Amino acid sequence: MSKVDLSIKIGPLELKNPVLLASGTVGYGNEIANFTDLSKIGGIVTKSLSLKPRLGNPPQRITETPSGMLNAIGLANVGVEEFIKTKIPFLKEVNSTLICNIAASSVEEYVECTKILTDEESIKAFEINVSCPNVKEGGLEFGNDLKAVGRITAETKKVTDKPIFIKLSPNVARISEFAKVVYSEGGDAVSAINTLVGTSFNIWTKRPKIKNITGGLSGPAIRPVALAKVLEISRNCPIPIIGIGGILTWQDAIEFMIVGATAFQIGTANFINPNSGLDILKGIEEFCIQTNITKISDLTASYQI
Amino acid sequence: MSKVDLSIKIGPLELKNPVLLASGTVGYGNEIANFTDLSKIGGIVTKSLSLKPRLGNPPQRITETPSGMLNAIGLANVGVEEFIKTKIPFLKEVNSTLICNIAASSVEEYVECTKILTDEESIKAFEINVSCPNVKEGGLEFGNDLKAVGRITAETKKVTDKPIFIKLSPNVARISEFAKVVYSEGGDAVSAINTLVGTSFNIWTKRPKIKNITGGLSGPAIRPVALAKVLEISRNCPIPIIGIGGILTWQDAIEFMIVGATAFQIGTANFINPNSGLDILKGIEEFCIQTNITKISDLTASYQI
Amino acid sequence: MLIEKSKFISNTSITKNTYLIKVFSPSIAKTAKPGQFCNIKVSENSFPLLRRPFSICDVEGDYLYFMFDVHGEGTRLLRDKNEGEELDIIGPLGIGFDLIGDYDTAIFIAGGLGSAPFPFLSKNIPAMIEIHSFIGGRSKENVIEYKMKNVSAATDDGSYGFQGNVVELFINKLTAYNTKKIRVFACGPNPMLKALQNVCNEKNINCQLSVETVMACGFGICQGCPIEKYNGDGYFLVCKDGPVFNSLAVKI
Amino acid sequence: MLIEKSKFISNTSITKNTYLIKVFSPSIAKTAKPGQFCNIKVSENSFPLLRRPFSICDVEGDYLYFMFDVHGEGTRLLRDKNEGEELDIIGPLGIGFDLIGDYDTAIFIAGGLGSAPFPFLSKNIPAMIEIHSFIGGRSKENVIEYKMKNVSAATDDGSYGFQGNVVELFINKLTAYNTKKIRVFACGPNPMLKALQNVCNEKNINCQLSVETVMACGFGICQGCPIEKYNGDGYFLVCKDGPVFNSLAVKI
Ligand SMILES: Cc1cc2nc3c(=O)[nH]c(=O)nc-3n(C[C@H](O)[C@H](O)[C@H](O)COP(=O)(O)OP(=O)(O)OC[C@H]3O[C@@H](n4cnc5c(N)ncnc54)[C@H](O)[C@@H]3O)c2cc1C
Ligand SMILES: Cc1cc2nc3c(=O)[nH]c(=O)nc-3n(C[C@H](O)[C@H](O)[C@H](O)COP(=O)(O)OP(=O)(O)OC[C@H]3O[C@@H](n4cnc5c(N)ncnc54)[C@H](O)[C@@H]3O)c2cc1C
Ligand SMILES: Cc1cc2nc3c(=O)[nH]c(=O)nc-3n(C[C@H](O)[C@H](O)[C@H](O)COP(=O)(O)O)c2cc1C
Ligand SMILES: Cc1cc2nc3c(=O)[nH]c(=O)nc-3n(C[C@H](O)[C@H](O)[C@H](O)COP(=O)(O)O)c2cc1C
Ligand code: FES
Ligand code: FES
Repeated sequence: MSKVDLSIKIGPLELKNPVLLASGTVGYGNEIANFTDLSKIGGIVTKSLSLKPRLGNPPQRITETPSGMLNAIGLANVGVEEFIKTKIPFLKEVNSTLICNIAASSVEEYVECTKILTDEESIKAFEINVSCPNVKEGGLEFGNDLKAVGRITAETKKVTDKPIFIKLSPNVARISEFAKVVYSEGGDAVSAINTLVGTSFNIWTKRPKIKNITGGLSGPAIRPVALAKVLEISRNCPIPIIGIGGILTWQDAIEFMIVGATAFQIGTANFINPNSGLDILKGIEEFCIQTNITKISDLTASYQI
Repeated sequence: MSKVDLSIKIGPLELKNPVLLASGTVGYGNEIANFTDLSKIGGIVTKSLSLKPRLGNPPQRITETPSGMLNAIGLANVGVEEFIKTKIPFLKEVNSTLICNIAASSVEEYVECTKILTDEESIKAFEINVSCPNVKEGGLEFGNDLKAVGRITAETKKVTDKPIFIKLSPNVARISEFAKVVYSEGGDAVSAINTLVGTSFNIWTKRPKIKNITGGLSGPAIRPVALAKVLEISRNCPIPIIGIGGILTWQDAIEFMIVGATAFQIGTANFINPNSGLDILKGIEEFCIQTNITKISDLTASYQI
Repeated sequence: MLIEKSKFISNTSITKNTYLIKVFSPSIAKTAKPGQFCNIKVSENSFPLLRRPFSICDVEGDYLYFMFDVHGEGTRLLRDKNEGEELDIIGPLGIGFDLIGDYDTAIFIAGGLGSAPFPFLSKNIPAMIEIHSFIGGRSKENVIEYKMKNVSAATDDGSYGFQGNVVELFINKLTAYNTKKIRVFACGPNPMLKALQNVCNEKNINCQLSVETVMACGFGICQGCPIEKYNGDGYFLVCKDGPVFNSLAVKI
Repeated sequence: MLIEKSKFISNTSITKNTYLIKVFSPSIAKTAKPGQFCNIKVSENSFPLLRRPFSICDVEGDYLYFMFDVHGEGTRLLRDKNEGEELDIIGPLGIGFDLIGDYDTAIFIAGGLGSAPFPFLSKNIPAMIEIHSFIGGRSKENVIEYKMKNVSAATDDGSYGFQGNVVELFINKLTAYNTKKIRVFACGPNPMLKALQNVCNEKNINCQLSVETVMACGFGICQGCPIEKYNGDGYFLVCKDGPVFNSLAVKI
């Protein structure tokens, strides 16, 4: 056994370690299980699920940028029903801790998805992706609307006993205001951050490289921004934070914990090294031993400012 | 003479070409003049000037990040008086087109600086940096406050006949709202974008690498974000745009023009290649010849969406 | 499908800008099938960020071969590798060519770098089946004949072989195969594949197309590589469901 | 002060992790002065983004030498350069050591890689002036004596020379210089420079300190490299006003 206590608690949810694999970067676990032992990872967050299946955006969906990438997958997913039928059994089989990410186009759909999924025993928590267009209110993102984020938190909490994490959009002026709303409406944690809005054009055709025109920027390029957002939340709101954005190495992960994260998610890095979750875990453990940290949770918000 | 008409107009201001050197990345021209011919550059934007000199932040002020850098220089500058006395004469001598960037901690200070400087014949336009703490209103940034940006535009316009460009902060939910306010208050252009808020911590000391805790992220890492902001403005507001953010090569510069920029500024790239302005100009000219573009201004907002 | 730190053995240039690299990669070599590809980490640091996908060009015992031309920064870095360096490779990935079925003649159709998967494919085509190769390129130096059999060439500028594109050449020669049971295996730029798809679907020729898209992961977790299904009902993932598709399966 | 594309000539390792590289850089070599530095683009692409500053270690005709150890990605890339490659160098930058004045003995004090600027400085100290070198390092292998004269060494672990730090060693030997007019030239980690500054300022010894800070541009346009003035009244820029400062000028 490790000399370091790697377990952490996000609100009521206890995890064996703080390493989570981020939504949209591990599908439903099947493929990445070829490369990494999912039972050893703190948890896996599913690709955003919606009530009905979605085909996603037409190609081209991704493009590389300096130290990052843009994606506009378009929330392609199998839908709640198929997820329960075919995906959950596999995740159970590989003994993975499951956090279910939900995306929707109305508050009602968020609630409906949560209600259906909460009966699935193997789901340990929900992560609500609010970076989705609010179809009823003219297509503006829920994630930019304090009231909508508050309502989604409150309404989903009503239909489940499981922890609710709200995954915040970074494309706002003050992210801590959103964290405060989540906190006051009873949310158990915030995940920060989702991708930054970005674009890139082909100079010869003058067309966007991504069919959807804009995409979400992820990868190391956004890490300084993500760290600043996590720190801002940490200094302004007592809610637990799951840090996300550009983590490639264990050093990056520790940086997130120092600025306030209780746990962290690995996204784009999975594409480059599908075993990075466990590599990072190993690095963190060695760091703790080397610096005499016996409980990894002592790192959270250990910043010296 | 070139077969390509490289001249552009930003509102009433005519420039020989669209290449500007960004505020804070060329000082007042003295040092970079060792490496590049400032008379051939479209224009140079001075380090942000305030009414009184400012010493700037204590070190460490900068740190490198993936494809980017963070800075918190703290608006170190010589102040308006010294600028007029010692810096303008040099810029005149090297025949550089001068755009004066102003930073202030109250609307009154913006107005005062503009009023004093407008008499300087060699100043061709003002760029107003609104990413500054509003000291009177509790230190929140002007740049996040629609009303404040509107007032600054209107009030500075009153005291000068020269064009006023407002340099927008990207750390807002919808930058086009800010562009609209600038437009409706009579501003002549917007410069987009200033740096993104970011941070980085030393994992061994748990202290921020930058003394100021957070800094501004610049460089290629932010280019996709900057492009998306320029495109958003271009699609929502008829005001001329000066594109900024992560330009390293002529291809990058063209991308900015395609998504809506009339001119563009080169920032961080000056640190790596102090002649990049002219290198980029050459690249663009060749691109125009190759693709049969006779007027460079035809590139502006030429996106095919 | 595994990550293998592979030793870089050698790099030979086979045309002006085309390189053939050899790496020691026994585990991938063991299970690789023709038409599959690998996703290669081209740098030791995080620039460029993403891996680069390359067809498995050939397999010899414990060694893999890849063929590429220098296109951007990633392929430049690959070209500049030195003997003995370690290359981090994920593979074998995707679904390769379908070799099983009733045919007596295999027609290879390659455009430019599309020649890459054929050396390995050649080896795996049953001995009694005849192979005919149609290879196209802009100009003579773009026609890559490396380890290809019974070659007919086409060049856009007519500098070598037939003047025109390789699909036209194939169509011209089609009658010669009237008495044969042919199966077509193709790799090359999309417009070429599309033209070929039209012919083959019309004439009921079994046709295997190896397609390219941008990729991030290469094994099905990012959903970045969709290709539309022929019936318009959603997408396949090129990395997982392809890169080789039957010409009746996808819209190019 | 200019940008010179310089040919990489050779790389020799002088201790386990310390390298000496030679580049052909005639224009910079012509005007370089001891204590100045260059800002080197270590990669051909944009990673890492910023240049890396290095002291000019030595100048021989048209050639510059730099000494460094592998610290992070930038120095690793520099180590791995091959003969004949082109290195993009800006230099000479900053203000070097002040050699002019009334002294008969030059005391060099170096800690670790702080030995870098002294080979070039040695050459430029007038012939009639004696040079005494005090060199410190954690352990024997960190004491870099390359081209240093009259060396007294100090190691933290006592594995070589005096056990303790190099400033203590210098203080111990100070009385030996009672009859001399000395000037101190120092380069090394900040704590060492600070300790030395205290002694020299107290004893009125002219002391030239070469300091290090993070840098972006290296020539005065980014304002990223401030060092506090001794009187607390604002900042100098290390790249432009330094990197060498009189010990009475700055707060370390
Ligand atoms: C399944 C598959 C097999 C391939 N096999 C080969 C092969 O055997 N030989 C060969 O030379 N090339 C092959 N390619 C194309 C090869 O991946 C690209 O040439 C390479 O990625 C270019 O990288 P770069 O950094 O040099 O170019 P850049 O243009 O700088 O790359 C920028 C980005 O675009 C992507 N990209 C650029 N061109 C292509 C392309 N044609 N297809 C997919 N992504 C691209 C890169 O992966 C990268 O993410 C294959 C592609 C796929 C999908
Ligand atoms: C004027 C001056 C002269 C120098 N001369 C020498 C020399 O002769 N030999 C030598 O080995 N080193 C010298 N250094 C330090 C050298 O610049 C760093 O070792 C080098 O930048 C490390 O780069 P890296 O990518 O390997 O390390 P990383 O740690 O990966 O670099 C990350 C960032 O931190 C900066 N950085 C890291 N260490 C230092 C440092 N000690 N000083 C300043 N910036 C740093 C880098 O420039 C880069 O921006 C000098 C520094 C300065 C300012
Ligand atoms: C290809 C891709 C698809 C993604 N899909 C989703 C998604 O469906 N739901 C979601 O909440 N976040 C999604 N994300 C965002 C990631 O979960 C993560 O927040 C973001 O990528 C930043 O982390 P990173 O820099 O480590 O990738 C996606 C990211 C990528 C790169
Ligand atoms: C070191 C540094 C100092 C800067 N100082 C200023 C400033 O004083 N005023 C201002 O408006 N912008 C300032 N900027 C922002 C740049 O002008 C520019 O908007 C930003 O860096 C994005 O462009 P880039 O990615 O090309 O650097 C500064 C940027 C850097 C890197
Ligand atoms: S490349 Fe990631 S799913 Fe195909
Ligand atoms: S490093 Fe840029 S001013 Fe000194």
